Amino acid sequence: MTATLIIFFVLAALAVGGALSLIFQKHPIHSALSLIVVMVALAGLYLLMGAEFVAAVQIIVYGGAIMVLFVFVIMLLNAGIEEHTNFSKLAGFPGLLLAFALTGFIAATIARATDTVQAASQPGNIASTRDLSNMIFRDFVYPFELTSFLILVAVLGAIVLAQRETRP
Amino acid sequence: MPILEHLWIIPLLPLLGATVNGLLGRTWPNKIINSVAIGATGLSFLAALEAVREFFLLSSEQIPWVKQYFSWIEAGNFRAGFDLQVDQLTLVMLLVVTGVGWLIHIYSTGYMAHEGGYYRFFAYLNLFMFFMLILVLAANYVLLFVGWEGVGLASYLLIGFYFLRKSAADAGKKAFIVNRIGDFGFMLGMFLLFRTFGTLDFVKLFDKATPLSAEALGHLGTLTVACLLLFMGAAGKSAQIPLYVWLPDAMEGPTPVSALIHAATMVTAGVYVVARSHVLFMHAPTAMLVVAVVGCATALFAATIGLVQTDIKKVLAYSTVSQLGYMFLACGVGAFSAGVFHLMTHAFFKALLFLAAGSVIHAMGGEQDMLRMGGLSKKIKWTYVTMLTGTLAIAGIPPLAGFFSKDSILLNAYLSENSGPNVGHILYAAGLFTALLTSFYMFRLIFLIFFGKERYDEHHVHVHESPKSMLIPLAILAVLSIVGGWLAAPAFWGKSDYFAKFLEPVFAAPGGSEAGTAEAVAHALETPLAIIAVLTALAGLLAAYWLYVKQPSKSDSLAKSFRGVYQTLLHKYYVDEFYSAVVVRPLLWLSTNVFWKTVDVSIIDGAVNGIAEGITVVGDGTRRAQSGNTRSYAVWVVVGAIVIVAVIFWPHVRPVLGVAR
Amino acid sequence: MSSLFQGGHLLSILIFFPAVGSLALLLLRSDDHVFIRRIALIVSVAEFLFSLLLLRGAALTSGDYRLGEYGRWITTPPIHYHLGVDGISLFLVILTTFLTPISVLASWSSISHRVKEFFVMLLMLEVGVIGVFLSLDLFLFFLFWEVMLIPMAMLIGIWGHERRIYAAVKFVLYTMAGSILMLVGIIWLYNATGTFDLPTIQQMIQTGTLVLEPRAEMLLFLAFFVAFAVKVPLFPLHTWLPDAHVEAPTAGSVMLAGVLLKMGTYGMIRFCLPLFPDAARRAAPWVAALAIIGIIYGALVALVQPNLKKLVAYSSVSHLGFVVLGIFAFRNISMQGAVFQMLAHGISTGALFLLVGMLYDRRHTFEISEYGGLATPMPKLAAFFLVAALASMGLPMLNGFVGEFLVLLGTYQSHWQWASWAALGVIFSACYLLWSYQRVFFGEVANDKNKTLPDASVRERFILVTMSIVMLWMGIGSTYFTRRTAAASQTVIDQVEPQRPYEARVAAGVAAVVKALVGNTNNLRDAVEIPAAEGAKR
Amino acid sequence: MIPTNYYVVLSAILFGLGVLAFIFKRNIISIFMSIELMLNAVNLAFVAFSQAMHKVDGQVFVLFVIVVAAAEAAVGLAIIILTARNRQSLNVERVDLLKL
Amino acid sequence: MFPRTDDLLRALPELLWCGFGMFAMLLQPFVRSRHFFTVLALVGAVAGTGAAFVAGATPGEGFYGLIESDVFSFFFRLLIGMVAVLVVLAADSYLHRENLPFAEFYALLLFATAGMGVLASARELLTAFIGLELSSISSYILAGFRRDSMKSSEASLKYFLLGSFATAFFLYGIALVYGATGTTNLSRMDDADPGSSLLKLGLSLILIGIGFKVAAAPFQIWTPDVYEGAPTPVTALFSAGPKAAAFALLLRIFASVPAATHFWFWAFWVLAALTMFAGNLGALLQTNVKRLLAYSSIAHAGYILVAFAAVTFMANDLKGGAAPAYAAVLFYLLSYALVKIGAFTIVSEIGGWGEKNLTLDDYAGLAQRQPVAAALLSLYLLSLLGLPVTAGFFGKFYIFKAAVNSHLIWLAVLMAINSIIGAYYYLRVIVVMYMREGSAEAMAAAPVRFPVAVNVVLAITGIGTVYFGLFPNQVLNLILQPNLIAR
Repeated sequence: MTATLIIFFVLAALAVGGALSLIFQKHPIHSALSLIVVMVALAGLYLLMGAEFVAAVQIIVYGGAIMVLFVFVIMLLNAGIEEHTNFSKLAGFPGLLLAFALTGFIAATIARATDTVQAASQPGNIASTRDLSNMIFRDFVYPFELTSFLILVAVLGAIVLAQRETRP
Repeated sequence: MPILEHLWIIPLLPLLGATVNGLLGRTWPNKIINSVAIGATGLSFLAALEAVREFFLLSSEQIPWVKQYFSWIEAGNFRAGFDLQVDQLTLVMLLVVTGVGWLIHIYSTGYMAHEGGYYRFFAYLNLFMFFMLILVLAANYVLLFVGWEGVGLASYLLIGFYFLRKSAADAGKKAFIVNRIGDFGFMLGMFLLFRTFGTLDFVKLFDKATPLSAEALGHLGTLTVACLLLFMGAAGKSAQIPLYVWLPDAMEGPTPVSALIHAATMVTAGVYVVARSHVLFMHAPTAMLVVAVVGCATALFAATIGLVQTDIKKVLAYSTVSQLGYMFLACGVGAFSAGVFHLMTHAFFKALLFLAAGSVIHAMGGEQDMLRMGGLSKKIKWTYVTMLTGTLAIAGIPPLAGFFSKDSILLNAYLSENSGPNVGHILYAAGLFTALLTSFYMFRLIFLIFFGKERYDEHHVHVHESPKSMLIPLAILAVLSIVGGWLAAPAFWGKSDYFAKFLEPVFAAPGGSEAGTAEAVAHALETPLAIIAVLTALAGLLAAYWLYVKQPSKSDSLAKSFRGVYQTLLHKYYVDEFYSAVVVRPLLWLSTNVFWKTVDVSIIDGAVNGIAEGITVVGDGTRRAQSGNTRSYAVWVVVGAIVIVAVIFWPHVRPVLGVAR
Repeated sequence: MSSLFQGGHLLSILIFFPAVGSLALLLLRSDDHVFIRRIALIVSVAEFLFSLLLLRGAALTSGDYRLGEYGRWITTPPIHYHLGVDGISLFLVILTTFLTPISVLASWSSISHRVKEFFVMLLMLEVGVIGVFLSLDLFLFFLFWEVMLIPMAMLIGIWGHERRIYAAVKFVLYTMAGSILMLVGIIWLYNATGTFDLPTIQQMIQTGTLVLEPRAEMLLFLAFFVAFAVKVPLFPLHTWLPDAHVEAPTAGSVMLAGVLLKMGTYGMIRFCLPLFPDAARRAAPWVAALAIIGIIYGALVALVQPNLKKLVAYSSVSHLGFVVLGIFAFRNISMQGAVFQMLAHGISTGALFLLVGMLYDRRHTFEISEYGGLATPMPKLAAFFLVAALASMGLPMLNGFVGEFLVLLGTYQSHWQWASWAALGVIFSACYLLWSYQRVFFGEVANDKNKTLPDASVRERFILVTMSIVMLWMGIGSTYFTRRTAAASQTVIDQVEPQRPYEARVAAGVAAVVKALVGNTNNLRDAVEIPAAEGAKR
Repeated sequence: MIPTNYYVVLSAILFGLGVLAFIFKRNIISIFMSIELMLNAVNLAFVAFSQAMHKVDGQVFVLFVIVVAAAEAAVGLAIIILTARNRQSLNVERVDLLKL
Repeated sequence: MFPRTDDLLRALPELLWCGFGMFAMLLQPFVRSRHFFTVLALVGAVAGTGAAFVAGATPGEGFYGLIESDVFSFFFRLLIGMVAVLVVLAADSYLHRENLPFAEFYALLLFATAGMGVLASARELLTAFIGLELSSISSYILAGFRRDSMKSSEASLKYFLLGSFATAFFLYGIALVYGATGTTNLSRMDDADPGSSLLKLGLSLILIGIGFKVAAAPFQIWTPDVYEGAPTPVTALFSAGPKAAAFALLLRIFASVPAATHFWFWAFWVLAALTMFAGNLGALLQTNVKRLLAYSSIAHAGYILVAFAAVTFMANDLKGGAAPAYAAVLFYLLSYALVKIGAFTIVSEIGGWGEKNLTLDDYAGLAQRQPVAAALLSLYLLSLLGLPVTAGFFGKFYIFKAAVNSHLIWLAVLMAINSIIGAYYYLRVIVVMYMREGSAEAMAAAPVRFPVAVNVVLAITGIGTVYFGLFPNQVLNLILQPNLIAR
């Protein structure tokens, strides 16, 4: 059992634990925090796989920007403990059961099926950030440009929906 | 030969009369209507006479004389033409129909003078003449069927002439429907004949049928079946058991109608058809036997009912049924000419009787119940005399017409070898007994009406003799019913019977039984049988005299002592009640409650609406799934995910009927 | 094909002229009802006159299609604008064009609201029906078949009586349920043959180029047959008819009974038999059974209807049973009988519905019990009603007889049991018609409302006289029709039951008849006697 | 050396937990978070695969996904604010005006 | 490294749409006139649509194989562009009536259109995903555009939550496919091993994502709510645009990934059956016309899926069986888009301020009040019902043909049954309009005057519906050519 493996399992446990706590936390703010835990753990895993850039972005954009946004909104709406209603019959036991079934199935299939990808991964000769930039700005320039519009739309949406006063 | 070339003139004239009167007569005065109607029939009577004259100029191979005018129905190898045919049989019918018909038209002008819907009456009457003439002139079964149905229609209209009276309307309907039942058989008969011979033209068909060998007795061959089916039609039209029920009710119509349609002409159409199809019948002894038996039974049966009826027209009606039975008996025993002969004489005297009865009713101001008459003999002498003549004729008192015709029927019945001699003897006996009954109830009628004391109150009823227009036809008919039979008279002094001779080319063609065999044996039996017949008739007369003139009280006491029998006869053996209980009501009940209410509404429509309902319910269920709750929706998505994954990964959950190659 | 190009564009004109007329009606912004009615009348009469030209163009010498029009329409799949007329469709078209002006007249005064729409719908209906009768391309046929639904539904639903909406929806759904499967069938057939062209497919089947395996053929047959059976309507599928008829306005009923029902039987003749002969032969006993049930059942149910219009409706079920029986007896005689019966029923039942409608206009009820003794206040109407009733119960010399007689006669030749059962209908028809007639017209006037009813107006008399004359003519001059339907129906028979010597002889006879007709008519009789050559000549 | 399918299976588990959370949570914001969780799982898978196959594009996808997630976050939170403003509740189950 | 001009030309429509969208946004602070933005948006939409011809004129793949400019994408760009144009026209009066911001609306509309265009032309999954998101996110916003309306915001929320939920599946699917094939470029997947269960799983999850977009049961669940809540012109957009785009992506995947068809046939069989029934049965009892149309659009998604089953069944031999099946889908989408937009436009106009008059009762007696509107709506409904002389009939006919062609007789029969069920509720609307009398005040009220723009929309859709119903040849010739999709 090598060190990396131990680290992996620790991080994995952290991620899963965070996810679980996201589920079981009553207060959204706690959920948010547990989500951040997950993200950090994932960042760790990225590092473990040698994808530094992604890991960085994960921390900065996700853990930083997005989650902050979440927390901010939670505060803004000062959301309290979520009330525990059960209007949906379906979303009760059967729903959870089905979800478990799906998860189990997907996980099982993947576990059996990842033979197509190489069994082990070796760090080191992982793509450098240069290659990344090449990729983004040459091969994927089109979607990249599109994402700019996407963000534009997001901004627009935020303005349209969240602004308070309706124009004359 | 103007007329024979243009036979269509004969039926067309009455049709014209009918059309003119029917469409325009509404506003016309009676005179014009009379002249149109009588003119039309009279002319066609003259035309018929002319036809007879020309007919005698024809050479024998030109007979039967067939004219094809235009083809009426054509399909595949089937053709029904508007073809008219004349042979001896036709001529007889032609003369009877036009002649008697004409007389009755004349009579009606007097009788109906004060009725509403005068033009309607004559239009119908002419229409009837038209169809009747089509019937007798037709050269194929289909055209004959036209006349057949047509006269049915005319009788429907005329019976229902007083359509305000429910009874009249009912009677008309009944007549038509019962006839339809007969027609059902008649049509099937035609179909079978066409299937067998590939044609329905008389000449061709009979030519093909003649060489065939007769079918053994009791064996249901094609011909037998066909004959029986035809006879079913005949029985309907000619009011034989079991379809006779409509005729008595038909008396709801005006009396001249009863005389013309329900005594003289239409009801004899059945006999005519059987006589016309004799070739087929000769090949089907079984059918013959059935005809004979049914005819005989009807004769007897109707006579018994006639004994106790008190309505003057009802009595005559049952006697008509009974006499028709005679005619069928004759045909059944192969004595077609005798049958037709009786048909003719019967036409004379029965028309006479009806018209006389009409005159009586006219005199009594519409009274029909004999129990409310009596002692009229002096008040309406002419009517009395003529009616008496008719009675004597029908009772079979020589030398009146009825005697000869009935006599030859009985003779032939006695001689008939058809199915063993004793059958013939039984038929003879029954016929004889019927003769007895006949003379009894006929004289009962005479005595009740004309003898004894008046059983009506003078103040209301002013008995008066009918006008000339009514009496002259009576007189003529009286004469006819005296001399009408003499055609057959020579048979008695060894010579042959002219009437039979005249018809021989028609009937003797397929070597009919009567010509050869009868002649010889006949002379031996002729006289004794005749004497017996006369005696029976007299017996009936005396019985009636004793019961209704000597001591009238006796009749009632008799009725009382035989209450059961009397009631049964009075209610005509409860046949109508029986029919309505067994056929009519069940049918209506079935149609209403089973077919309509259950099958149609409940089952079929129920199923249709049920499906709709079901789908709606399911639809409501589907809507409920749309709970509006996002979490449930998420679960639905998951469900979908699982469905897809399952279908893709596990082949055995795939729908079975997926692909139908 | 070249023969198809003769005769100009008469058929297209026939189909689209009413459409143009209704368009004109739609566009002209006039609320003058009389004006609108006049226009509608003129259009429909003109259409009728056009249709008479068919008689000149249509040939008798052979059973194939005449006056054809053939144009490319849709390239993939190859769908053509293919029209044609033969002896069978000929008279059905004329019947349609004849009944339309009659319906226009019939609704002259009884339709008072949304007049324009009414006549537009009526004319559109005519378009659909004529299209159905004339199209020789399966796709085109189906198109018209469906198009016709909406105007009819509108006629019922807008101008009908109390439960009109229920009736209208029921009518549409019933019919669609049948026809949608036919669409699947048509496509299936296309996959098998690669064409929608009816004559082509017929040829393929006749020449054996196309052989369907029995199960598929039976399924196809059913897909078509059910669609048609609903329209006819055949026994278990008939329950839409009474509702539709009772709720429909007079004109609607006339068109429905007069023409629409015929589309079903026409479809059977045109498609079920020639396209799936074996299946048809296998199915014949069952179909016949249903038809016979329909005949008797319809009559019996009619017998006890308290509602006059329902009574007539059920009588249609009974009469159409004869038609179906005649078709599936596969005899030339019965086939011609069936065709004739279609026309006869169209006229006589149409007349009955007109009369019932006239009674309704006066008393606003169909309940027989409401009437009684009407012969006194309205003798003329009574007389006409009697004529129509007699015609419908098949009295000789009126149109009803010939059809029924031929059907039964022909059927008897091959299946005497069928004919014998069916003939019972003849008895029952007399029962229900006479009984209802008596209850409506005979007796004293019971209901005071009926005492003062006006007799037939001039307009009504005109309608009724026309109808009566036609009835009489069809009853006496039936050969005028049968001679023109002979060849066509023979063709159909040949396609169902090829190589039958007996029928062959009939064919010879027909040919002879035709020769006689084309030549001088004097030797006609000899010609006719060829098939039944036996029998003494004189 | 960690076999790739460890990572992928982990991502599957996280994804499943995300689904679970989506169904389980009532608070709209938390639900939205669970979506983010799912997206993270996706990212993990991408990275794992790309790294296993020595391909860069996987990581590029991750970047795109993150951008998209950000955009979604902006819009989503705006929508949430709007909803919260319209009806004083963040409970998704109370948002059921539209049904049937 | 600036992209080559060809690439730009091949992406021109989307770029134009986005560009005009951005333009609208920029001008929003300065221009007050509402008509200006309408015109601008119209110009943009038309320009993009016109650009489709340019793109079509330069066939081939662009941006290193990320997008493909072929007949297929040409058709879909035209279709989507047409939808955009019609919606722009239809929206004008609505926005005015509801007093909503023009610039933003049109900008979002154009962005959404661009997203759809990308979706239709993408040959690479990530690009498709971006396109999907572009259109989806704009749609989320558009759905909630009537901020003050509870329904609108709720629609927005539901659409957003479930939408991103499904997107996650889609994305995870992409990830797995990437894992299985090592690429996300469809053109490089043709040799993908059909046996790989990872690929199976990935494609299944992708199918879930797309199934959600096209509202295939049981993913249809969101549709009625969102359609009802969203502003009616937006609903018109939803029912026509994104659906078409998503279907386009599906077809694209079929054409490129032989493996996919093998997995998907049965899935489509089931989805089709479920969807048809879900839609028709759900609509059966609706009294809200807008919602009824929403359900009906589910049903029609089901019909289209039948054609998909046929496509998958025929594998992808474009010569033989599949070509008509593809054509069936394309033609149906066209006819359906026309009809749905027309219908929703009328609904939005009849609905009036605040979308008050949406129930059947409000339509009672419409035939007398506004004969033309009633007639047109009936025409659309009949087309949806699949009665002849309408494009809907021919579309349905073609789908039947495809199904029967692939021996999917039973699916065809199910479809037949469904069209009967469908007939019932379509007829109900017609019945209400023509055969019921409206309420007194409704009949008394002055008829709604339709603005010119709306009349234009109605004219285009109406004429189009009849024209394509009678003379579908041009379209068919376009979409029936063997090189429809680049492979």
